[in-house]
Amino acid sequence: MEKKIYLDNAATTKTRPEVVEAMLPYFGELYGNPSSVYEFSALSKKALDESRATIASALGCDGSEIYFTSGGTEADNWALIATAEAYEQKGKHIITSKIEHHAVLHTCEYLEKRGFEVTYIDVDENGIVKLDQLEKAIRPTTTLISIMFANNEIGTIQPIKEIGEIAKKHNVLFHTDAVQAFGQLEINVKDLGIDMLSASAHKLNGPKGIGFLYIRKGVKIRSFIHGGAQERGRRAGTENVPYAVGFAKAVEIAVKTMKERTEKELQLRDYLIKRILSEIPYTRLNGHRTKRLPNNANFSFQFIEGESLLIMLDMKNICASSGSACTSGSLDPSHVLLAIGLPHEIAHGSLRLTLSHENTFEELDYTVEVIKETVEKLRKMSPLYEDFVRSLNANR
Amino acid sequence: MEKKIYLDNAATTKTRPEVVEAMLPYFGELYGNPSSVYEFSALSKKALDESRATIASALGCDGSEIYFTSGGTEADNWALIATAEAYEQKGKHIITSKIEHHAVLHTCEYLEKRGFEVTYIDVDENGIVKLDQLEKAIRPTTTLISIMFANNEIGTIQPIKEIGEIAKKHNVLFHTDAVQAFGQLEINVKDLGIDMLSASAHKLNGPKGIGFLYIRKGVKIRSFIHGGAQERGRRAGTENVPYAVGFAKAVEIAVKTMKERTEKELQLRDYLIKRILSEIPYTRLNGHRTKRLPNNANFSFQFIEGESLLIMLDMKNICASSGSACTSGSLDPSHVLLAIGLPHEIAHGSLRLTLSHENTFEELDYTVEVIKETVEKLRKMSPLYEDFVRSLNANR
Amino acid sequence: MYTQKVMDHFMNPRNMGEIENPSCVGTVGNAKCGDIMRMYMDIDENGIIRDVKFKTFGCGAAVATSSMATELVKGKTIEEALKVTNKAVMEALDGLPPVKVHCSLLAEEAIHAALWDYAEKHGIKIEGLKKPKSDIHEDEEEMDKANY
Amino acid sequence: MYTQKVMDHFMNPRNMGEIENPSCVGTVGNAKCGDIMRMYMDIDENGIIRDVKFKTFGCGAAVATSSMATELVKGKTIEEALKVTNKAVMEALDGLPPVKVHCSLLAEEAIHAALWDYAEKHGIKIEGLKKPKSDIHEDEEEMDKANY
Ligand SMILES: Cc1ncc(COP(=O)(O)O)c(C=O)c1O
Ligand SMILES: Cc1ncc(COP(=O)(O)O)c(C=O)c1O
Repeated sequence: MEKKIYLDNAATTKTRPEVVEAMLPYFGELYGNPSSVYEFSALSKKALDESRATIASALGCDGSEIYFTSGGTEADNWALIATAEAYEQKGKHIITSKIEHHAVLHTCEYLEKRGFEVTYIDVDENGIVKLDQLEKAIRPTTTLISIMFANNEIGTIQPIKEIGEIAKKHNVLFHTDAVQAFGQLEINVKDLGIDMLSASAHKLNGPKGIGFLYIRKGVKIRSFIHGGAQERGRRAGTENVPYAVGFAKAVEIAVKTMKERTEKELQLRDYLIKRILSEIPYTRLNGHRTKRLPNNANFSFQFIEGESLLIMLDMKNICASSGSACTSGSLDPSHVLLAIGLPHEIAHGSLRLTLSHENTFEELDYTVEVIKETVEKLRKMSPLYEDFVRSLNANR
Repeated sequence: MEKKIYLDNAATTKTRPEVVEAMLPYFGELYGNPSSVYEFSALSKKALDESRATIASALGCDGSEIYFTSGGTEADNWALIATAEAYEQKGKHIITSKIEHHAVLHTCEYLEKRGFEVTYIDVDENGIVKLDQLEKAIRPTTTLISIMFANNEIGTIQPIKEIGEIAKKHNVLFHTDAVQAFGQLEINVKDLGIDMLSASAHKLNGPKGIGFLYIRKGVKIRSFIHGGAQERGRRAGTENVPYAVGFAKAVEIAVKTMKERTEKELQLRDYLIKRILSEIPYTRLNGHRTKRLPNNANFSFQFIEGESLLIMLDMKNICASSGSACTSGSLDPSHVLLAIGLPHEIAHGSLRLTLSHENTFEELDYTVEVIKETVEKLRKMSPLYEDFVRSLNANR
Repeated sequence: MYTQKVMDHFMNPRNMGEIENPSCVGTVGNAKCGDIMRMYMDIDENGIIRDVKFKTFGCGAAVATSSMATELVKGKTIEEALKVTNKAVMEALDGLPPVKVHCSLLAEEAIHAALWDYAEKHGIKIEGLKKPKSDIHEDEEEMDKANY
Repeated sequence: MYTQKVMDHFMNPRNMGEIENPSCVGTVGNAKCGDIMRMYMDIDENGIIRDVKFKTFGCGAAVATSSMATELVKGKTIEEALKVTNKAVMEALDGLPPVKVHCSLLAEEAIHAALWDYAEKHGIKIEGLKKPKSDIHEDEEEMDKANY
């Protein structure tokens, strides 16, 4: 089996050929700087604004509310830091959750060093933010609630509308990191009461290195990257026109195919979950059974460690992840799995499989067989499993 | 004459076909996230690190000292903000010049709002930073000197080595914005005593939306964009692998062709300057006559306003600029031209022509004729010229 | 960035030039902001603007609005000319980019300045005419201001 | 990310398993850090390690270093085994990524833990052997620490 089976679509996705196609002219012939005065540059500016409009229509907002960034991470940094700074007069308190992406959590830590206060809300065993705790955490000095739309590791989808209502009721701004949700779920920022939203193109078959921050008209945050007057004075730096065009094309296709695509993913996902849970003992599914991204499956296999599992899968041409890609290599188990209450040794044995509509049932069959064999092999090597079996026998 | 004559290479350049070629595989087949564990991703990681090494070798530094960013602006923001924060214990004073790009100046203004102090050093009539003033401005609390390598409007090249020596002597870090210089001039960061350097791909026929910050090993600044552990923990966000590869290809070609290319540009530039100055009265060249970028020419035509000149040139298919692209549309005359001592009404009448080696003498001949006619036409419309002619006649 | 009408008036300005021995002249704007407009008028004994000419130092919009303003006042009475607002100039040009709206204000002001000169020279008072400011500042969008 | 040798020892670990009635057993590491190594030894009356087996819960490097450590001590005397350092394990594996260096320390520690158990069981003192820590923490690079 030489063909690789890519089951890590939450880490990144392949850029669609149509997207590459759409970008090409803006490297070659239409290379004008959108900020220049002459007509040649107006073509770049037009492409940029049309891209903005396409993306806006996917969210039910106006093009003027979309600000391109270099990715989801920058959008998260911007939302948090600029809001904290802009509303400092009101107060220095921010609320987020324990299961946010590092782009939010490490930015919160940075703000804490600068004297801001952050409350990290707990989640339940399925990874859903505790709304009562959230509401109680709001103080007169709270300026921002930042809760992700859907989690990148366990796929749990948050009650965004309810959070939006709580935020509105208490007159606090609401930012959501929708990097994993955008393109997978329908999102209408107005209906959901979202003031700011982060997204990233490479999670939906667009290029790596472009994202956006939606900022509702009326939210008075400043720029995070200072300089020229690009992006209506809010995000400096020569605009990445080709990627903006590619991002818009990816969004256009994602919206058009969403229903069909996610239905296929759901079938694949549920098939995979069912087989793994029924065929491999001492295994749990992490995250909510139904309120989860259509393409996410996350398992913990007791007694084994995730990286060794990953490498063995890799030797069988299966690309998977044990957490968010950017934390691999670190020794701490996933903060998300700890937050849903897993003990360390179980958290260490987690595997994330994130599908695309291009995966097949055959691929999943092969994958399940490989996982079964590999888990068995690793358990045989595990002193934890040895202890467990001994204790079972002793109790008999 | 339908073919356009592009004389705005300081605003942005065309992405070279070889660069596009080099990037393509990293959209299509080699889309793995460099931070993932499996072998497929190692190909992306390898491409990223090789790109880093190529760029490093152009600067005489090590690959591990190059950190990719979303462009020159982000690199400037990073250098200034993170240095200010990291060395806050030592002091809160920064030194820069009056002719920096807005990416530096607006970042300084942001830092001033946060309680940092900034000294803006004057330049002489040619745009060269006053070294004695610079050295005198250094205080025990000074943490950073940020002076650009070469100016984007008037092309003046700064005495970087001398500034590096002053910085070192006083134990202050030295950052230089080399966005315009990199690819046009030979730069060896070690020889020049540079601690940090910003650059951007789209100024040297690479893509728009990627740059880097060189950070000398030992400079302890933190990340500016917080999140995952990418770029050795210093710049979070999924890496833009295609653009990194494209940037490296652009640098490779720029280095290889530098001598030949800039010699051609110099000839074109000097021909242009000579004709304009000798054929159009009441005209001055802005910036230093020889210590200037090989592709930069900047003129002030008395009695006329820059934007109207630009638009009329555009109607004749000539793409030019009246200052930095990102400030067009603003009403203030260029801060650079004011800093070299031009009165407002003359600063308003400036024209920047920035060449590439692909321009021809024929193009320049045509351009000079068009400028001549247009300046004449606009002067006929100008009340300032009318007053001037009256005063001439009155004094006769 | 500009409408076709603006481009037309910029590239082929109407009534550009001077009037020898004009009835009045008004100059507004300043070189610091990059816009200066001068308007010459020839007004007959019935208060009708027989001829009008302009000279402008400024951007494309500044030239176009001056040109359009001269068209709108030519042949009009002083009273009618006073009613030519910056809105009217903009509309006649099919609109201006937001950052260029001040140019139309400057054009309106140039008309007023010429008429003020006329009133002063003839020692009369023109109903509804205030002493024009020589300098019109940009009416920046609130948002933009917040960012810099 | 791993050398071929590491991959080989990970995919085909040597001496993996248990020893029935071993002379001694040592277990080091903890589940919190994600690495646990257990080493069984069969030591004869001359103090020669006749057999050695391991079980490891941990990453690829943890498995490979345990495997290599068993190879390096098998057939050696206790004194010789004590001289098997983490450096030796790493070199035998053609190196480890910086973040994985702690695994080799754990492997060294596992040898010590087994020998400590031997010493305790036999009531002897082994020259140069200190009570092993059960837990080896990561030796983070200075740079990384500075950033988070
Ligand atoms: C001197 C200088 N610094 C910084 C920048 C900003 O670079 P970028 O557009 O890549 O953000 C530019 C160009 O726009 C520049 O000319
Ligand atoms: C939930 C979430 N937020 C933020 C990010 C960061 O996005 P980017 O890699 O585009 O910076 C990611 C993915 O890496 C993510 O999954």
